[in-house]
Amino acid sequence: NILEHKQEAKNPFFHVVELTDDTVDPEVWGKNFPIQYDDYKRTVDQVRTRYGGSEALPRTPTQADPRSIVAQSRLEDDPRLKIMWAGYAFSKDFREERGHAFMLEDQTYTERQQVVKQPGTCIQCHASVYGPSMRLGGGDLIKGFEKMNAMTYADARKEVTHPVTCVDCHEPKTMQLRITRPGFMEGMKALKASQGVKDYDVNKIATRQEMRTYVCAQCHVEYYFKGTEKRLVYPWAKGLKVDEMLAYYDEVQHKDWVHAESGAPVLKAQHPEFEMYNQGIHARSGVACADCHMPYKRVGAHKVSDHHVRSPLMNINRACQTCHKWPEEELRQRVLTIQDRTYEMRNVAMDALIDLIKDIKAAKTNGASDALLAAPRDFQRKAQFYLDFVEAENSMGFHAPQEAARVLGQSVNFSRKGQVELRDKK
Amino acid sequence: NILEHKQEAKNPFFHVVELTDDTVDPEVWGKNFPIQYDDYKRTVDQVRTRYGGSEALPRTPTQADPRSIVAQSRLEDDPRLKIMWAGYAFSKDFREERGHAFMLEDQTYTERQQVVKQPGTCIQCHASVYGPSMRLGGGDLIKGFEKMNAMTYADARKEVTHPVTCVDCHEPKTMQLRITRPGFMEGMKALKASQGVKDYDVNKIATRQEMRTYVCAQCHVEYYFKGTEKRLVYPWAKGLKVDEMLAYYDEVQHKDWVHAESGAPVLKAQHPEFEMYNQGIHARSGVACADCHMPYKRVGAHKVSDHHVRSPLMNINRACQTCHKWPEEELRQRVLTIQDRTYEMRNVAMDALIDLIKDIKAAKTNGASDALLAAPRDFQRKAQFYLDFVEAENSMGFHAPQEAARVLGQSVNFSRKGQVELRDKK
Amino acid sequence: MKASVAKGTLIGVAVGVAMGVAGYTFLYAKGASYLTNDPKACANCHVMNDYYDGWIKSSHRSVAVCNDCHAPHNLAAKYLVKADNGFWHSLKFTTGRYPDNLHMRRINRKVTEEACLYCHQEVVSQIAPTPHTKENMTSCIRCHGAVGHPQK
Ligand code: HEC
Ligand code: HEC
Ligand code: HEC
Ligand code: HEC
Ligand code: HEC
Ligand code: HEC
Ligand code: HEC
Ligand code: HEC
Ligand code: HEC
Ligand code: HEC
Ligand code: HEC
Ligand code: HEC
Ligand code: HEC
Ligand code: HEC
Ligand SMILES: [Ca+2]
Ligand SMILES: [Ca+2]
Repeated sequence: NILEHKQEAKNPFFHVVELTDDTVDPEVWGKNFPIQYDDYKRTVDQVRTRYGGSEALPRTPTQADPRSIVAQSRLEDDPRLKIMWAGYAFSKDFREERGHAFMLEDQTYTERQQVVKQPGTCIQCHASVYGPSMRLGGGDLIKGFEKMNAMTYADARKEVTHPVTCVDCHEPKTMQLRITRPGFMEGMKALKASQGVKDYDVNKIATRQEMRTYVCAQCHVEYYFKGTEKRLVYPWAKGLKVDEMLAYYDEVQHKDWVHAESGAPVLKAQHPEFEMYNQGIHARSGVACADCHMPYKRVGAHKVSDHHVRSPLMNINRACQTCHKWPEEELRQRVLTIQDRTYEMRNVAMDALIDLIKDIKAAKTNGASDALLAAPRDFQRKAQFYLDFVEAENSMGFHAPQEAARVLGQSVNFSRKGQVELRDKK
Repeated sequence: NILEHKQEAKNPFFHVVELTDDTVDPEVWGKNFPIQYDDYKRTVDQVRTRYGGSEALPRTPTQADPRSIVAQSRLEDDPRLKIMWAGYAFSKDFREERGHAFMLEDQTYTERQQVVKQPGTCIQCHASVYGPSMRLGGGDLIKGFEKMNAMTYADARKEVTHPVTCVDCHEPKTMQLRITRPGFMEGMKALKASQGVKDYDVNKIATRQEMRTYVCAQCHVEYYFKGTEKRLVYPWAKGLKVDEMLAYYDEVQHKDWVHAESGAPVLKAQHPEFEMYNQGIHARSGVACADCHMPYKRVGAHKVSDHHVRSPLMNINRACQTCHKWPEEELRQRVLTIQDRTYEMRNVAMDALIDLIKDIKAAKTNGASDALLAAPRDFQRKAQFYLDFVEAENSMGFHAPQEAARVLGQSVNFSRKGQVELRDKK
Repeated sequence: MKASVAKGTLIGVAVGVAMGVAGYTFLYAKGASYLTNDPKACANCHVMNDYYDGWIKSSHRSVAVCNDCHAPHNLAAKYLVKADNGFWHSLKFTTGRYPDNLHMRRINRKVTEEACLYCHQEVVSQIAPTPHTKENMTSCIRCHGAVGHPQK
């Protein structure tokens, strides 16, 4: 009622406890910021949209995997993915991603852990690692980061207790946003250097609006493990476009694995939300991840950022209608129109890639030499990275509709040219 | 200040002369509407943008072609177009389009007229035909339309005197917009019927805002000449998307010509601005052609529609900035980003198509049977129509960025699959 | 028959209660502001603050107040619409049942469109409304939605 409205307006926060960098437990932060904490906890909700959200599938817990609920398997939705990833852990288990609350357990128990020994590096994006890193590094974040990368996943796992929490995004005294992930600091530094900006320090230079995107870009990005020390690196030294990242991987001659059926040295793209978003009109217009995924909401008399991070399609009035006057249903249809178009091309590109893989495999079994297969295999490497760049990106093209379609068109061209090449060589 | 406005504002229109359906000469209309007439005359200006506008190239007039200035040749810009159109008049002469003032002479003197006898149908979109049609039909527009279609171009040409003028878009008493082209009336009727709307009559039912697009869509659309009577038909009976128009052409088994090098029964897409625009976000948002190509301008005490119809990039402030508060240069860059992406894919699709045509030609000369070539030729028909749909559309993708990229991606797939098919058949 | 009577009384009660609550708000939140022309009065509701802040920076701050665009320019209608808005907004404000991002109801959209014409009819006399069909008039808001307060 109004009387309260007027009061609340005066004191948005309650200062109950002292918060420090060592305060990992979000419940403690919640004493000062009950609204944000309550929303934060709601990331356990599982609701499905046409291409996003997630479905809550019950399963019988096992020794190896005590989870009683998981998200739907993407491999079952589209078995072609198993062929694309043949010989790589992803062909064993790959699920639709769900809310932040699950990030630590989903990483701990994915079957991908059982088929390969994963490094401690993995932990960077699936747990609150700021405190643990500082501890390990004796106050030196980078040292702690390097130590954790060098561990086995099992050992690193013992160092952490929570999924991403308040302390990973907020400076406890001022509540200002901050970057806590060395991988992102170094990635941005390399990117800016390629644009002629020296010694870029994100925590010093980034604007508040940029930070509303960067805190997310600490994890929602393409990455690889560099060298034997398994350093977490974001491949941005030549730029953020798929073409530029592939050029980088080609230059450093990186491959994620050798394809089991074709023998091609291939790459796995992973959740390049930040990179794709950067090619879109919203990024260009200064719209941040948080504007759509953590929109302001009115609580009593003041506005807070909705810490229930989720699909904006479940929250269109707050997420979109601040800027777009169209009715909710119309806005939903606009998103679906973009996503359906992307999905159509994604399937065209997928069929083309599978055809190429089958052809190379056949040629191989018929004794084609590596020399002869070199070119077709490079076409597969290209086609596969371009396709996966959109497939692994989680907005089904919405973050940059035309760019997503361009990338898929290029992928089709690479796959089909590979097939032609193969036939002409013979 | 407002008061002054009130003074100046007494009677906006000067009613100097009576205007009727027979008043073809725009100069007479200009007596009542001097501002619109002055702007209308300025469509003779030729300025080039990266992908639009046009360049004024001097030439020495000849008997056959008295024009002393023409627009740049698209065939010289990209010789691959000659291969795509081999055996069709377009491979002889195809230029960048320019302002409305030139439409009649450019059509009269294009070399395309010299290589083929063109029908009177052509005149529909290049001259003020409303008066002449009514005359020929004795007051029956449709009859006049049919008579003119049946004539030779030379005879029809004698019936007309001006490029599109006031009377083609305006009802002379009220100045209300109106549709004067039977081809569009019938096309819309077929389209609406496919959506379950019976007996759609555009002049009765269309809203004013729709008319601000429809008057342009009388001509800026894909078309073909139906049957021996050469009736002007817009292929919309299944819908406005490229897939739906191809399905229509396949059903009625229409081909524009048989490709000279490959022998494929192919189609020529032509300026599908209206169809492409309809797949875009602006159409979806109720933005009309006239909003961008005839933006309002303040002249003295009044706002008028800028009748200098041209590229909005020459008029960004009025054409875009009322809806988009970004700086002019930023808006230009947004357009160019979209267009450059489209152009990149357009070239990928063009190379793929040329490769396919060369392959089919080679197979043919090596004695491949028509039976064997049937499938590859159908791939060419598809690939070529999809590519040309974007190539012939004049916004280089801006009217519907993601759709343009999707269509080009599909085109690439058709061309390359045709090549594979060909190799497997052998 | 019975049903509709019951329904009738229900609505009656509902409205009664609403009136009570809204009436209380109306006074407390200086709801009477709906009857003044002072923009600050509109801003009495924090809900309206964004718009007030926007208006302060808008091209119209010195030439038009909220009511110039959001209330009809003929007295009778003016107070009708204001009472209507005053009532609904007060009620919704109290119950808190309104979206974070507001949308003008159709009747208010019409009021605003006509407000534009009230002041600008000469400038736009050639373009709208077309002499013959008033309902076919061009929407001003379509292009000038931000004149009163930059769209947040
Ligand atoms: C203009 C609004 C907007 C912006 C800005 C935006 N997104 Fe999104 N995002 C969306 C929409 C819409 C979807 C599709 C949701 C769906 O399909 O249910 C989406 C999907 C996602 C998904 C998958 C969500 C799911 O439910 O599976 C992730 C993850 C994501 N975005 C992360 C980001 C990140 C990180 C950024 C910034 C780099 C960002 N987004 C910027 C609107 C936005
Ligand atoms: C520390 C790493 C990290 C940070 C920082 C991070 N995310 Fe995530 N995000 C993840 C992981 C991991 C998942 C998948 C969790 C799972 O599936 O178990 C995820 C899932 C999501 C989803 C999918 C939810 C669903 O229902 O499918 C969205 C949307 C999302 N994140 C958006 C954001 C936004 C917006 C930000 C910044 C405000 C952000 N994330 C910051 C790691 C992170
Ligand atoms: C650079 C940040 C980052 C690193 C490093 C990272 N992840 Fe993730 N992970 C994410 C994000 C963001 C998501 C949610 C988006 C998605 O699933 O595409 C995610 C989702 C997941 C999921 C749930 C969806 C799925 O794939 O089934 C699993 C399981 C997972 N990661 C396991 C791992 C493992 C194992 C490693 C180490 C080999 C790892 N992650 C390393 C950021 C990261
Ligand atoms: C994945 C990143 C992320 C995590 C984790 C996170 N926040 Fe935030 N938080 C944000 C962003 C983004 C904003 C908006 C900041 C801005 O606009 O400057 C924000 C804003 C806030 C604010 C300022 C008021 C508001 O709502 O805008 C408070 C208080 C806050 N968060 C508390 C918390 C608490 C408590 C937790 C843990 C329960 C938490 N945050 C976890 C990203 C995060
Ligand atoms: C903070 C402002 C802001 C928010 C929030 C926002 N948008 Fe946008 N949106 C823009 C701007 C700016 C543009 C570019 C066009 C323009 O300049 O008006 C745009 C463009 C678009 C377009 C057309 C471009 C394209 O990719 O086709 C769509 C569709 C769209 N937005 C949908 C959404 C949806 C859905 C959401 C919520 C999930 C959303 N927007 C949230 C500001 C925003
Ligand atoms: C939202 C604004 C907008 C709308 C609506 C729009 N156009 Fe365009 N149009 C453009 C832009 C921008 C270009 C690119 C101009 C350039 O490249 O110089 C363009 C290009 C064109 C061209 C080529 C112009 C040249 O200079 O060569 C034609 C012809 C055209 N449009 C016709 C139409 C028609 C017909 C419609 C309606 C069916 C339409 N346009 C709707 C903005 C628009
Ligand atoms: C009667 C047929 C017809 C109508 C109606 C028509 N156009 Fe055109 N338009 C043409 C022709 C023909 C050309 C090419 C003239 C030439 O190249 O000689 C053209 C050229 C153009 C160009 C290119 C100018 C340049 O500099 O390249 C634009 C832009 C354009 N039209 C927009 C429109 C718009 C907007 C409308 C409606 C307000 C419209 N047209 C109505 C037939 C028409
Ligand atoms: C359905 C309407 C329509 C019909 C019918 C039509 N045109 Fe056009 N024509 C246009 C439009 C619109 C343009 C401008 C856009 C463009 O050039 O793509 C144009 C441009 C042209 C141009 C200038 C650009 C170029 O291609 O060199 C020539 C010449 C031309 N037409 C000749 C013809 C001839 C010859 C015919 C009959 C075979 C014909 N037109 C039939 C609408 C039409
Ligand atoms: C290719 C189509 C086309 C042609 C040719 C054309 N107009 Fe228009 N005219 C329009 C459109 C579109 C409008 C906007 C009408 C509306 O918004 O309802 C318009 C509006 C007008 C108006 C109303 C005031 C205004 O400026 O909006 C007048 C007067 C006018 N035209 C006069 C003329 C005259 C005189 C000529 C010939 C010299 C002419 N028009 C030729 C399309 C055309
Ligand atoms: C009458 C209003 C209006 C006019 C005029 C207009 N636009 Fe838009 N534009 C929109 C709307 C509405 C959207 C969709 C996003 C949204 O809802 O804000 C949009 C979206 C866009 C987008 C993002 C979508 C995409 O395709 O990437 C760009 C870029 C854009 N407009 C550029 C322009 C340019 C350039 C012009 C002038 C040639 C122009 N617009 C004229 C209303 C308009
Ligand atoms: C008692 C608090 C309060 C005051 C005082 C107030 N408003 Fe509002 N207003 C609201 C609320 C709450 C809404 C949202 C109603 C909804 O969306 O259902 C609203 C919505 C509106 C709307 C759009 C919704 C609609 O019904 O079309 C307009 C326009 C508006 N107010 C204008 C004004 C003006 C002008 C004034 C001052 C004369 C004013 N308001 C004073 C609370 C208030
Ligand atoms: C109470 C009178 C009044 C009302 C109501 C009004 N205006 Fe104005 N408007 C003015 C005055 C006075 C000016 C500044 C002097 C001038 O240039 O006309 C102005 C300036 C403008 C301008 C030019 C400056 C700018 O912001 O670009 C536009 C456009 C405009 N008005 C549109 C509108 C629209 C649309 C509406 C309705 C939503 C509206 N006006 C309502 C009085 C009014
Ligand atoms: C399709 C977009 C569009 C629509 C619809 C529109 N306007 Fe405008 N308006 C413009 C443009 C563009 C200008 C700038 C003209 C110039 O700068 O010469 C403008 C300018 C104005 C101005 C300022 C004139 C001056 O320079 O003083 C006023 C006042 C105005 N419009 C009022 C209106 C009113 C009232 C309506 C509704 C009847 C309306 N407009 C409808 C696009 C539009
Ligand atoms: C010059 C005209 C003008 C003035 C002055 C004006 N507004 Fe508005 N207002 C508009 C227009 C136009 C819209 C519709 C915006 C849209 O839908 O794009 C609007 C919409 C609104 C809305 C509904 C939310 C929405 O965007 O639909 C509210 C609330 C509102 N105005 C409040 C106010 C308040 C409070 C004031 C005074 C501080 C004010 N307005 C002054 C023209 C004006
Ligand atoms: Ca998900
Ligand atoms: Ca041109």
